[in-house]
Amino acid sequence: MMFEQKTEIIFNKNVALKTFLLGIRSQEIAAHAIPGQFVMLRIGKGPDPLLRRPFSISGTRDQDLVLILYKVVGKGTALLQEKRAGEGLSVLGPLGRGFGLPDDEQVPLLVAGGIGVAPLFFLAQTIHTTNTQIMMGFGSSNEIIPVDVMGDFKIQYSISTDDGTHGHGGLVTELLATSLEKHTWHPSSLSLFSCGPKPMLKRVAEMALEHHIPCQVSIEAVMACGMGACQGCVVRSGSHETQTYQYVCKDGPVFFSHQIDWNQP
Amino acid sequence: MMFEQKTEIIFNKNVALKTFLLGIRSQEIAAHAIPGQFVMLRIGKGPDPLLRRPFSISGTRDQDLVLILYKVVGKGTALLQEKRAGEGLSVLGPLGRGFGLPDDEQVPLLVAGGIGVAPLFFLAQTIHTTNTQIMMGFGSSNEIIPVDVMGDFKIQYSISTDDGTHGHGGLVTELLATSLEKHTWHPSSLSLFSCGPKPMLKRVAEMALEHHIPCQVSIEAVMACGMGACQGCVVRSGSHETQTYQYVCKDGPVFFSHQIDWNQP
Amino acid sequence: MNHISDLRVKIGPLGLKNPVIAASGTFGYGLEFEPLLDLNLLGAFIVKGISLSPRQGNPPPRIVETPCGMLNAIGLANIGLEVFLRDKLPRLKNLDTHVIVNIYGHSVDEYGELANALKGVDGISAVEVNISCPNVAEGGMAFGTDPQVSAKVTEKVVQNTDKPVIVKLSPNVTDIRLIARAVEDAGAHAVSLINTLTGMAVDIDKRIPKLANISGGLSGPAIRPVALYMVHQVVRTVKIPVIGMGGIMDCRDALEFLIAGARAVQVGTANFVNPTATVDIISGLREYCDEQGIEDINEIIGSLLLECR
Amino acid sequence: MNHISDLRVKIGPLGLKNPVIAASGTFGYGLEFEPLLDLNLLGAFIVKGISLSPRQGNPPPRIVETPCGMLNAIGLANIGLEVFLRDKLPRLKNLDTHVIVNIYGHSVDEYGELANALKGVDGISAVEVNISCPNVAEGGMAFGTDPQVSAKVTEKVVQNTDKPVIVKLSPNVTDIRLIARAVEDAGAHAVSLINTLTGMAVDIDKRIPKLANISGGLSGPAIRPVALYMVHQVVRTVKIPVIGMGGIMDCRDALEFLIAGARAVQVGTANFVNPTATVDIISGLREYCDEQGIEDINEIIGSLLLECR
Ligand SMILES: Cc1cc2nc3c(=O)[nH]c(=O)nc-3n(C[C@H](O)[C@H](O)[C@H](O)COP(=O)(O)OP(=O)(O)OC[C@H]3O[C@@H](n4cnc5c(N)ncnc54)[C@H](O)[C@@H]3O)c2cc1C
Ligand SMILES: Cc1cc2nc3c(=O)[nH]c(=O)nc-3n(C[C@H](O)[C@H](O)[C@H](O)COP(=O)(O)OP(=O)(O)OC[C@H]3O[C@@H](n4cnc5c(N)ncnc54)[C@H](O)[C@@H]3O)c2cc1C
Ligand SMILES: Cc1cc2nc3c(=O)[nH]c(=O)nc-3n(C[C@H](O)[C@H](O)[C@H](O)COP(=O)(O)O)c2cc1C
Ligand SMILES: Cc1cc2nc3c(=O)[nH]c(=O)nc-3n(C[C@H](O)[C@H](O)[C@H](O)COP(=O)(O)O)c2cc1C
Ligand code: FES
Ligand code: FES
Repeated sequence: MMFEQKTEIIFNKNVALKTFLLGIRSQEIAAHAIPGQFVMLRIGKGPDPLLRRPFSISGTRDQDLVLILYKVVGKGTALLQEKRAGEGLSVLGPLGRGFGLPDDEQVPLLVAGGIGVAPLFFLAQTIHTTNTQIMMGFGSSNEIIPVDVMGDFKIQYSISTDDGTHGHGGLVTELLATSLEKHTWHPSSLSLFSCGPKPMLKRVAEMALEHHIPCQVSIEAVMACGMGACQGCVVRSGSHETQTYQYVCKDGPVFFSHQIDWNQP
Repeated sequence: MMFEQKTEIIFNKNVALKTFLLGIRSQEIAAHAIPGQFVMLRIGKGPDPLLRRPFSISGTRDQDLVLILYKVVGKGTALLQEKRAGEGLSVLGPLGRGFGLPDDEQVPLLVAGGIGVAPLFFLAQTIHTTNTQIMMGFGSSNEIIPVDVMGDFKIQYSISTDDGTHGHGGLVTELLATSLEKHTWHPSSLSLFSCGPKPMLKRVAEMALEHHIPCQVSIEAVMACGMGACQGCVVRSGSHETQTYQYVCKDGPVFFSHQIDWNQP
Repeated sequence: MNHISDLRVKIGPLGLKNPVIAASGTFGYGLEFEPLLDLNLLGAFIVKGISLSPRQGNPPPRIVETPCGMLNAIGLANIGLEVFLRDKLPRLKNLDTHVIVNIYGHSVDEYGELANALKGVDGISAVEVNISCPNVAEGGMAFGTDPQVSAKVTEKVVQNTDKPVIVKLSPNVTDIRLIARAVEDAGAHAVSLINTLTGMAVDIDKRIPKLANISGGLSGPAIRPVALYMVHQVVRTVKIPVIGMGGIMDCRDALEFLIAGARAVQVGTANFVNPTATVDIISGLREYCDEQGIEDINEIIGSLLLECR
Repeated sequence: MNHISDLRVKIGPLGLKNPVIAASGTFGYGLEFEPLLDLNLLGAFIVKGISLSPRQGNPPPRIVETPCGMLNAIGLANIGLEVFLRDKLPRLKNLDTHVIVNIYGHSVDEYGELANALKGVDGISAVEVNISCPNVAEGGMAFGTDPQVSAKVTEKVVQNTDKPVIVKLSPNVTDIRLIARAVEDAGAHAVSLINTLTGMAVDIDKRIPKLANISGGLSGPAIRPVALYMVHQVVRTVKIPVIGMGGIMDCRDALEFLIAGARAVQVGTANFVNPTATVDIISGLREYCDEQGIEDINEIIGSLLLECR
């Protein structure tokens, strides 16, 4: 199911440095979305910026509210940030393949880098086990996105900051390493879910391989259509000999980490 | 003198159907502007709409407030309408040649069609004689721009509407005709000033010719630069044999009506 | 309002229920859009360009946005003729619209082979020949930049097919009229234009081209004035029908091309921005005709007045 | 910040204090901009194209906005050589920047006459030859669309002048490299590109072209990707310096062209949108160099990395 709708903006609030939580009204998308899926927003009214922009669904609420967490990085997001409650917003979604949910015996470990928390919050909201853990890395303390912006779901979390202004000083993958060392879970009971900048994902993928933990990652690509029509959003998968392209918008954005060729430029 | 400034919007209010009064803060422009001059506003933030839009200065107030009366007709003016007090707006001006002011013995007759009132309000504000008259034609009563939106200057006015919902039912040039018939002024004591749609201006120009009244008109052309650099804004002047082009932005926008070739497409 | 106006147009032997066609490479295999619109409403749609063998296409990034436009360097990625016929076509056959197959080859012979393979195949209404791809034999310049080579490709396709042949012209030429005339003389039933303009963008932070392929094809509203002028020129040069495209986003844009003389229009990049652009344009045209009291859309086509300018 | 970085570049024999030039036809005769900026800050500016006799230009409308761009059909209106030399040049002579005169003729001989008339004239640093105008003898196609004719014009100008000759190339060609190589061989000291792309717009209400001249030249951000690609191509074809332009609005846009290998850039349409665009770009380049620790802007020029793509 996918929909193209003129939705209403319910709120659009600043939750951390350059980071906003957008709430839009769409019963259809809220009803059909699964964690890891995304929407394409048409931000401009005129012909520039031309293309829609992809954003993960970071949660749903009250049956008809779709939540999007976004960071202002360029011209589309700068325009989005100026929108106010009551304005209309054209949304296409839900799109793509979401996360395969862990079964009840598994311990889900979520690893997020920065705005990469977006799809993982939705995942955490959806998983019903109480032992879900999320590790989140941010640049600095003012960039931290509080878990409770999404409502009050129960989750254990730990935070790292690059500059050490909050939590562990260093990389979020170091939090993950510590966690994997300290704990005595059997690898087969663990399941990794990650989203964030590519170097981080690459490291997570390596650790998953080392520890034989199944790992799903949500990755990004520049997109034009979001629905498999333009063939623009490829990512290299497989190793050199068996290399093929996968379409991030329809084969992904969630992939098992071993499917991705992490050495592509 | 001309300035290129980031000004602040002080107000932007709806004063009639699709018609707005914009107040922007600019001491420099307010100090140097004369009636009939215009400014070029950069309405879009990005590359589309690309070009600045020309608007007559319709008055100044309190030394540093520049007033602009505009009608929403297309994409630039639709965007302008959405701007709020406090926002910035890039302005280039004052530009062009304004009206030659009547001397104290002359009776100024101002004839406006629709949003053509804009430069004439400024003119009326500037002329210090008490016998200034303005005739204004609008499509319908809801389009009437009240003279007092500009502040309280003393002026005699009469109104026509195309559909007869207010004042004289018919064309503003009919008001002018009646006025010219009824009154016993000597033509040499009269001075006509007009702005509005081309068919109206053409008629006013004909009547001025018939009655031997000097007549200044403010005319429009599509403009790119507004300052004589692009050579885009020409209007045909003279008759067929002596035809030349005048640049509306620097030779005008105010011309004597006999300078213009009213038969051009 | 009762929609009485007739939107039907003829592209040579091909009758369309309306003049709106989804452009190749921007509409997938049609199926992608089924959840959002009724494909049967379309005048026609053109599938992604098909080659003899499947192609992976260029490495990423393949897409970059530019002012009022986008560059793409998909590299003609496609599933190949065989898989298309086996997996996609059966799902398109029962549609009540025209499916047009866009083809491209690496040599004149490959074009012939492709045409041949589609001969007699049910469910395909016409062939659109993409001659904008690099001609390896001729040092990488596109087939479509040389009138003689364009004519050769056209002839080959016409000889090998039983279907109407639309030749799609490249705008990256000095005089598009020469190419149009050449393919007309070679037997094309219609021409479509424009394909993308070649362009580039640079990442000033990394000092590399933004596209892995260095250059790409520019599409979208930015190119509309260029497209419209070429359509205007070609309409006044050839007798066969001209299908116009390039930056058409809405009904008003489509009308510019129709008035200039395009018998039909294609909608490309707009499908990404507004997935229902095609059907929105169709209903827009219908409303426009109703409002203006136009009974037959052919009254509008080529109605541009040049004298009073 | 102390601005120590060196922005000087050389266009053949011509040394510029920085690589930013105001483009012909968008900067009047320079004087129009004096109230808003200090002309002496510019690398150079190029006056409106000058012909032997004054020209009134095309009837209005001459300008129409398009998505992220504009079409102009000024029709090369200008005051003519004589009036330029008599009325304008004396007011430009004492400027501490380079004044470049853009010329165009209706025949090869006219180009020669123009060059000759500027020979030895003080206060003119170089001649830019506009070969994009219609060649009446050749049926209206522009001089600049044929390598041989382009070469002939160039040769004629070079023979008749003592000043550096910049030939300004038209983008409306199949392979701009052929023209660039031809004018290089004919003795041009530099090439500048691109001039405008030909385009058109239709008024769907009146069903007439929006420009009285029917077609016009497209400029502005919309054409930037096309311009950048042509600059990239020409830089890799000729040895003489390349001056890049087309849709440059700000410092980041200018950097794309410099990185691609343009020795200098011209700023056209941007002057209308932001009259201080040229000087804003100059200060932007200075800041960029300072931030990046670049001592000489020539380090950036042509620094595009193609291998890692
Ligand atoms: C499946 C998916 C899910 C995403 N989810 C989120 C999310 O939940 N929250 C969030 O803040 N961001 C998310 N992103 C990234 C988001 O799409 C980009 O930040 C956004 O498109 C930037 O738009 P802009 O106009 O502000 O930036 P631009 O001015 O266009 O560019 C700024 C930077 O963003 C990159 N970028 C631009 N367009 C895209 C695009 N279509 N896809 C990826 N990168 C792009 C550019 O390469 C550039 O480096 C997601 C991306 C994808 C592909
Ligand atoms: C010297 C001068 C003074 C003016 N003063 C006023 C004023 O005081 N108040 C007011 O409301 N309007 C004034 N105008 C007209 C105003 O410039 C246009 O209404 C405005 O530019 C339309 O912009 P848009 O983007 O909304 O319309 P668009 O979407 O661009 O076009 C809508 C219509 O407006 C016309 N138009 C577009 N651009 C221009 C342009 N640059 N110049 C003239 N017409 C244009 C188009 O031909 C079209 O018919 C003046 C024009 C000139 C030349
Ligand atoms: C992503 C993308 C892929 C395209 N692929 C093809 C193709 O396979 N074959 C083809 O003939 N044209 C292809 N085109 C060109 C379009 O069909 C169309 O000619 C061009 O984009 C201009 O129209 P537009 O501005 O409406 O997009 C492609 C265009 C885009 C944007
Ligand atoms: C209004 C206008 C007038 C122009 N006149 C000339 C001219 O006289 N001679 C010339 O060589 N180029 C002329 N050009 C072309 C510009 O110099 C420049 O090549 C083109 O506009 C592309 O650059 P831009 O996108 O920065 O404007 C003109 C462009 C515009 C917009
Ligand atoms: S974004 Fe178009 S195919 Fe993925
Ligand atoms: S608007 Fe540019 S010369 Fe008048």
